[in-house]
Amino acid sequence: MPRRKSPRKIVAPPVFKGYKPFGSSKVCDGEVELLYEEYEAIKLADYDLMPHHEACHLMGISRATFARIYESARRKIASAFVEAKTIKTVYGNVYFDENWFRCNDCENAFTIPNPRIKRICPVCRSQSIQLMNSTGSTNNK
Amino acid sequence: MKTIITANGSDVNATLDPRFGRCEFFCILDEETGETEFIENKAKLQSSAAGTTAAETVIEQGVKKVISGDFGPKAKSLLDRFGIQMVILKDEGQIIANVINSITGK
Amino acid sequence: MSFKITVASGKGGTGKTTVATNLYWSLVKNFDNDTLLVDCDVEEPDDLLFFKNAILRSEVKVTQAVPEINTSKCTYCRKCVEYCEYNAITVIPPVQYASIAPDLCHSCGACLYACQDDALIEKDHEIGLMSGYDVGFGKGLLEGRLKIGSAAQTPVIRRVKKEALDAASVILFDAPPGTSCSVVTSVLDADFVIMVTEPTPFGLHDLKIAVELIREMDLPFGVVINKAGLGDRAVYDYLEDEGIDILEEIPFNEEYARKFSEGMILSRIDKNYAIHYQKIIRKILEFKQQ
Amino acid sequence: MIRELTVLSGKGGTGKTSITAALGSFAKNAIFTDCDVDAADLHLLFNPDILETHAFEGGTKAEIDPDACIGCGICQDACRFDAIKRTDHGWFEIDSLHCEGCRLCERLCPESAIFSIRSMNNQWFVSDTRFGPLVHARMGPGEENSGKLVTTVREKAREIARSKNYNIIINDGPPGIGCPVIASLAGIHKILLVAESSESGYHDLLRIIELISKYDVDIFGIINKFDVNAGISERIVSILQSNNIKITGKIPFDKKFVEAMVQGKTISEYAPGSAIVKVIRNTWEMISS
Repeated sequence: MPRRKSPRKIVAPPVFKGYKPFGSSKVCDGEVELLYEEYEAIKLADYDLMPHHEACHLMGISRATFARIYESARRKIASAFVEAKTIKTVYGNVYFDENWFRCNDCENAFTIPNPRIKRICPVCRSQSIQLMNSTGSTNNK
Repeated sequence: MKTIITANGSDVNATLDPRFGRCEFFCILDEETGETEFIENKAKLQSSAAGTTAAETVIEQGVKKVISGDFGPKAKSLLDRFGIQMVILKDEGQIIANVINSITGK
Repeated sequence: MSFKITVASGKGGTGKTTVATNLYWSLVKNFDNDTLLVDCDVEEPDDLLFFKNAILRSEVKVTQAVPEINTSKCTYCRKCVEYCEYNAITVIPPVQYASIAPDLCHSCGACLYACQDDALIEKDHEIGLMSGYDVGFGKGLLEGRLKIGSAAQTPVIRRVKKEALDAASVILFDAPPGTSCSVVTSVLDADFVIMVTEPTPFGLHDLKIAVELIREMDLPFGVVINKAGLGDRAVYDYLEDEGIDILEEIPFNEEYARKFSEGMILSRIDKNYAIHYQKIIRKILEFKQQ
Repeated sequence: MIRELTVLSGKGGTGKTSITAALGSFAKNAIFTDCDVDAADLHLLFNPDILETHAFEGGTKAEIDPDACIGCGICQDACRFDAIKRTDHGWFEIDSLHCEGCRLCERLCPESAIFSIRSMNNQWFVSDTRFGPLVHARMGPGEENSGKLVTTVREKAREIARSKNYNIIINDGPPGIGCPVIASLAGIHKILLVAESSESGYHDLLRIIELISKYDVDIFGIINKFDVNAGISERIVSILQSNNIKITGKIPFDKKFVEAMVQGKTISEYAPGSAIVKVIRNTWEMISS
């Protein structure tokens, strides 16, 4: 099933797999699935105290999408706190270091999947390349 | 270094196939010698997961770079995982021979 | 053996849920208190909205068994890939990569037979939720709800139908719209099918396809024309030509539309409206006695 | 660059197809697809001249050769879909309504008595209409609506758009939140949500928003039949706003939609001067800008 969500960039994945409430009188029931991009939105906005217009730029998504992800993250965390649910972090719709680049000369797009590959355009060898911060890069041809 | 270019036909006069998973042929290019070999994409008629199967072929061929018009999310994550560089060409109607010339710098 | 009635419709938005919930009320009040309503429209389960005082009685996760590959045992022989008809398995021997995509897996079990190395273990994969509600009258509501992003409608419907089996003497199923395999799963084994349509060109076009399906399945059925008065007479001409029973016509009325929009079971408060459902029940009973 | 718009609603019957068709009057250089392959209705308003008809492979179903079956029952034990039934004669047969075509029985049968047949019930078409090309399909009754047919229809539309330089593809999306909907969203740029002022319309809207919020696309919302229930319409407005969805307009309940449909016209053709058409024109301007 082709399912093309445009990927968001994550600087670093969370260093934990989840959180569990303790001391709750009732048995912990249910869990919320916090996506990596939601973790990242909370981290950027509320931990790094970055303004939203910068945070969305960093994640390579539009302001509206950032707002949606951030809102969803806050609601999930709130519901976990209040209802004593487990928080599970799951691999959401993200990519890490294999970003898409675009060549400023020939305008072709490409990835640089590992650090040993030279940071030049594989088509015209131009060194003038830039990270594509507009997402959905592979779709918008 | 070996590179795969998705092609509409089985020789260098064919054009670039803009689809990765459902392309007609893979053109396997040896960038050092300039030699090409064309293999049929067995995934093209598959009803689902064509991108994954095509990525399988690419990985088995041991190439380091794939040139196409588009990559699906599943193919992309598989190719990423094995460190294969993806290139999306802006002009889809290009003839394979020209693509080869531009990447080999001729 | 319980008597199973399924409410279906080709087109969405014809009032299938309205008919199902009102019919449930009328069945409980006028025919048999031991009636259960089952919402099989797992993509958009809306029956619950018509029961403001519903109390959650039970909640069960619906899971599907999806195999995982234990790469320490896997010999990368690709036999499982060959057996999988749904292209859900990826194995790349030179790099020792093997994985299964849960969204493509139909849980048929073929790969388990294929594997000679005991490298596949099935794990439960959540695809939806099944909830039972007390609604204050009758046997209550059983609802299937597809997890958002999941594509496995039919296994959720199958699970819900299994739960409903013989749980009441009358079981009323609310099927999804359309004519796809999830409709087939919902309608299967029904003793009587009620098709809800509206007298518009869209309604007629989708009804024809749905009739084709129900006839192919060889099930007894009748048609309820909802929103009568809107549109044209083409639906009536078609039904007459085909010799299909019109169970009842329910007129369109803006006041009704407003009350439905609030999720109101109008039969409870409006006698004139309730009569339509009493007629439908009478016709179904006539059929049952034949 | 080709842009793609998909019109969605979650709930069925909200007026999605009527509104998609009405956009046809305003969209220039556009190509249309009907992604609601299960209950395709757009062609009823577009009155297409079918140029090409293609068969589309459906799923496979197993069949048992009664002469070769020895009644061992291996297939029945292995089948997870309860699709294999013992006949009165002690042999076995397939219940094709249950069969999902996994072919496990075929592989296990010691007598090779089981084979698979591929259904060719689905069809798809390329047509010419007064608004531009239309790619549409008809799914055979009881086929699995897995989204493959939707993907095929959309791929064909893209191919036509590329070769004939159309700059926008407008997809009439399927109802629900399942596979066909996901297939109608792949690689699109804009979504128009058609919300209906009812309790169920509101709830289905929440579910579709949850699904599409995972996509990074521009989302627009239009509220149909908003005067049927003012209270619910307000809740719809606030849920759209809190999700950063741009509201393009509100359409009152009007029998003109049905009257236009009966005549096989879009509302923009049937009542060009009406307030509804003004809302739809405004919607189109907001989406296309």
